[in-house]
Amino acid sequence: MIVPLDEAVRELVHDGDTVALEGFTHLIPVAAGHEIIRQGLRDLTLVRMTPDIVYDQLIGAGCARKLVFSWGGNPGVGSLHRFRDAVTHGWPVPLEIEEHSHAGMANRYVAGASGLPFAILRGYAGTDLIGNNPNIRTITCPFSGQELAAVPAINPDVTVVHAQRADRDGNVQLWGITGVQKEAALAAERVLVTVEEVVDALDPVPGQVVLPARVLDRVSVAAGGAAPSYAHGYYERDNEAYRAWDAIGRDRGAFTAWLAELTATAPPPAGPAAPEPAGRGL
Amino acid sequence: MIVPLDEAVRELVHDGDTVALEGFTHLIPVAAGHEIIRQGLRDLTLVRMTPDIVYDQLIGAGCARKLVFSWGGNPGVGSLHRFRDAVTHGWPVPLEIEEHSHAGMANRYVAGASGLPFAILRGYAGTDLIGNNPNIRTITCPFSGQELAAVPAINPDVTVVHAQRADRDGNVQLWGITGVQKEAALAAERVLVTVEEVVDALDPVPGQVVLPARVLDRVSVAAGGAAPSYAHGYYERDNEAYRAWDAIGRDRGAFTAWLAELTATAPPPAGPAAPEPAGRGL
Amino acid sequence: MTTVAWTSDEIMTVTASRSLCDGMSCFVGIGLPSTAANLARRTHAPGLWMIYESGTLGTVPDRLPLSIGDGSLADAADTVVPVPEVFNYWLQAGRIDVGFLGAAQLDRYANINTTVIGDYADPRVRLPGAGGAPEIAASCREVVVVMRHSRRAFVERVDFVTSVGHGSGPGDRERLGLRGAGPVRVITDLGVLEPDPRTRELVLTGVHPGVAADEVRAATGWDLAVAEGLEVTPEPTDAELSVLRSLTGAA
Amino acid sequence: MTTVAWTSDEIMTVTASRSLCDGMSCFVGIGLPSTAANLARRTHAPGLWMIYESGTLGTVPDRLPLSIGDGSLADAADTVVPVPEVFNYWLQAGRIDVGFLGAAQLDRYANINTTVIGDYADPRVRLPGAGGAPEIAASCREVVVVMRHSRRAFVERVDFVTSVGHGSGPGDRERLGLRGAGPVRVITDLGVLEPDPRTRELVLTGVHPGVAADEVRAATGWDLAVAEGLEVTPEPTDAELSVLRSLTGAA
Repeated sequence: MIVPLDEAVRELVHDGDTVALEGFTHLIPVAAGHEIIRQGLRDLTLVRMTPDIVYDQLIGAGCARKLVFSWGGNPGVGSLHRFRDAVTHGWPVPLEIEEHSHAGMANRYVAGASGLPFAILRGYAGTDLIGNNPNIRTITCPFSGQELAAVPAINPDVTVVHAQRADRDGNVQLWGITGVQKEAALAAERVLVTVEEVVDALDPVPGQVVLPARVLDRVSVAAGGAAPSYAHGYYERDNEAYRAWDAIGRDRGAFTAWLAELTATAPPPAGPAAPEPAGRGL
Repeated sequence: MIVPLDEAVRELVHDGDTVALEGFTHLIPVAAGHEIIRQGLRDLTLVRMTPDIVYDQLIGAGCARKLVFSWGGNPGVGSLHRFRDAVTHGWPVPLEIEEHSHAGMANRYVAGASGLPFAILRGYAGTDLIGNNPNIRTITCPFSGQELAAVPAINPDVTVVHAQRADRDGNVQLWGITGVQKEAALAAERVLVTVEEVVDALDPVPGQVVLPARVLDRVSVAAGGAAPSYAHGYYERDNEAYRAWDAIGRDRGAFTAWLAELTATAPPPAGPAAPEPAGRGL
Repeated sequence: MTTVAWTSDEIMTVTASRSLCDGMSCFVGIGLPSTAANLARRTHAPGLWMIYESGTLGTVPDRLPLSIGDGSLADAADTVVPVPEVFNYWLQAGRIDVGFLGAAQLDRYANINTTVIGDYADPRVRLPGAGGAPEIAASCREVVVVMRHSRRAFVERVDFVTSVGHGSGPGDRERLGLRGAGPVRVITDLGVLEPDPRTRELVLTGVHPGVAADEVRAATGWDLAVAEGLEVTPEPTDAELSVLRSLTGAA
Repeated sequence: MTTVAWTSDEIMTVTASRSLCDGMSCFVGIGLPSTAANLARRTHAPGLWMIYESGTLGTVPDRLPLSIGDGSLADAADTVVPVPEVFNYWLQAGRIDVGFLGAAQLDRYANINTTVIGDYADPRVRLPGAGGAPEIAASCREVVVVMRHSRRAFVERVDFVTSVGHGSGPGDRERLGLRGAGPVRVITDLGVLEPDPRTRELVLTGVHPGVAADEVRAATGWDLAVAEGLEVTPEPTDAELSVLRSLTGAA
């Protein structure tokens, strides 16, 4: 159950898979994303509500053939240049996109977690998203006659999330902004969770989400594995790294150098965190 | 915002209203139910997943013309005799019923809380519930062609729930088994919450649900107001009282005497609890 | 009937508990099913993962709960989730291995009635209703029913189908889109019934020690078939009985 | 233009903040809207109830968040809910008074584009996409748009309708089943535009001090109508400016 990250990625993620690395600004599974790049996976359909720089990196590294998303940007900074380059110039490989709103994506995960084939919402009406996405349809309420939007469930082959901690049985606990991680994990065929640390017991924490071990496949320790995003109670968001990514992502050469450096290095050890813990106050 | 219970019921609940007093074994708003009986409200449509003895009392007192529910019983003891008597003999007044499964009711509240006219689920297929309830229909998934059940949203005129505590602004906090109370409150036109106590600040508690004051209409202090059910961290379930209700509810005379006693007494003061607090360990 | 050191209710509960394997996830109804599940967890299935419909996942209660929402269930759970989640994210999503149900009436195709005896519009007896059972019966990988045997309870055709067992025979569950296997075993105070793999009709496959097949047939409201090679339930062990009695307080 | 003690961005943000009343619930986008909302809360609207789409309800951040999911938002919130709840239970349910949005392109009917400049299949510029905006624009009681004025941004017709403003005129929102009133005000670095109550077309109703109506018309990609009785925005007060600068770190 608890294995090194490179082993977990090798076991769970395969070329051609639909993979969701979820995280809503907080707890983004960056270390796992980097390991996917290192292992040279290809033809992935990447899913995420808010693809940010780790998705920019995966796309720039040529891992993805399709992106399913609702907002793709460098939060608080600007655009994702590797994403733009792939969409507008097909570099390094063409990137197909399927585009939703946040409400649509969130409900697609909810349907996936619920074993339903689709979800309904009040959404999309009048927008050009509809005409450009066959996965947005309308459905009529059998009671009131109202028209609503319908979107199909998302059931990724693999969902990857990052959490604060796991116990030795592989039960996982996360807290703070928990986004759509519970639904993304429950919707998936296989689930990999990276954690800051493994502890003897998961003392309850306000606002926690607990993912029981029985719905997870592998847990890997990746201390600092959400950086440059943050892990509530462990370390803070490295806003400077987000800003710094803009210059790297903007330039194919700079990106290629960044990529060469990433793939030349071994994955970080599972031991003590790379970034300094910034206080553990719950 | 924070007013005595009799005043809150007078302001929010009217004859003919659809009223949900929710609580899943835990935190049942018994004091509020008794106040509804005392005020002699009539023709209510009562909604609840698990109507238990306080609904038996409301039905026996003649407050209800209809019950919408999924499981009506005295948990761990047996049947609700006032409910049975109303359904089979129309005593004291006939009781119309609309009957669902738990999954159906839970999703009806979710739809109501979500501003959707209906909910979809895998449920009811092949059961006789369908033929006896026009509020269960089928709908076809526009993507997969699968047939699913559809049920209309529940949007009560008034939802009443009991919670552990509120702050002075009327923000409410409950924890332990939280059932479907959040959804029932968010689905309602008007919301009344009874609480064990009002505190200066709602210190976060693991597993809490917070209902912000802005979605509530009135908060009333009713210490011990969930007894004979329990309030996690305040007092335990009075299993003996559930067993004792069986004899009272079984007999019209015994029930009528119980009712006379209830309506002769003023509502309990908002001060210290009637039942002994059984430890506050969170 | 031979004199035994255990009651018919006890062997029913012990037999039911043996249906549960270590590590299974089990959606537990209150009453007999809850007693059997808690017994299993304290004997041969310490890793049994119990879910009660109040939202307590992976609970390990220190005593038998009187209701599905007792505080002891919440305190001892891996996590407590809201009721919509337990039905949508856990049950409907197909994550539960076995659903453990009771019934007021059960018919030859293991369809379950917990709604009314008699006519729905003018019932002779009004029962509590569906609760979580219709979707438990639909979505768990398999269902085990625990109930006492009588002609009133075991009927040719239930007065009301609250929860679908095998419908009216082969192919019905598939036609209805029910994804679990449905009732695989009915355990009573007399013996064990299982659906014939071909006809889906319940057949007597086991009797408890000291019970004759004819006794069971006499207590059944349809012409109950008896399996070749009828098994006799192994007696409850001392360990099973002592744990069971400590749970029920009948030591 | 006269020399002023504030920048055009500052008067835009101050004017936007004045759109928010004390006690309102506000769904806040990151960037200019977030700055304006936090300014309002620290000046005339201390009871402003801010929701960010990351699930932080009623948050009172001690500094401007860089993203919608900063830890400071969670720490300071009345409660944090999962993302599906913020969209379903709060936004879709119609509980939000005002949605505060930015835009890359906006047209004469206040339709919003944050998806692509150029053709969708072969875009000139790929933008971040929809995020929460389509449903914010649909479901909030009203919408306020904050964006800088330019002919590139204020166009006759948006290249892509990411979020519906007033569609193609009167009755469109109702036909589409959109329940909020839609954009009631567009606040720029030059002035304020509001939909004509009859035609739903955006009209210039206010200019910031020192800005002429013709300047605004020149920066607008359609033949912008000017309201009779054009207002001039009251200058930012010292208090507003000092709070704004303490927020943005430009003191």
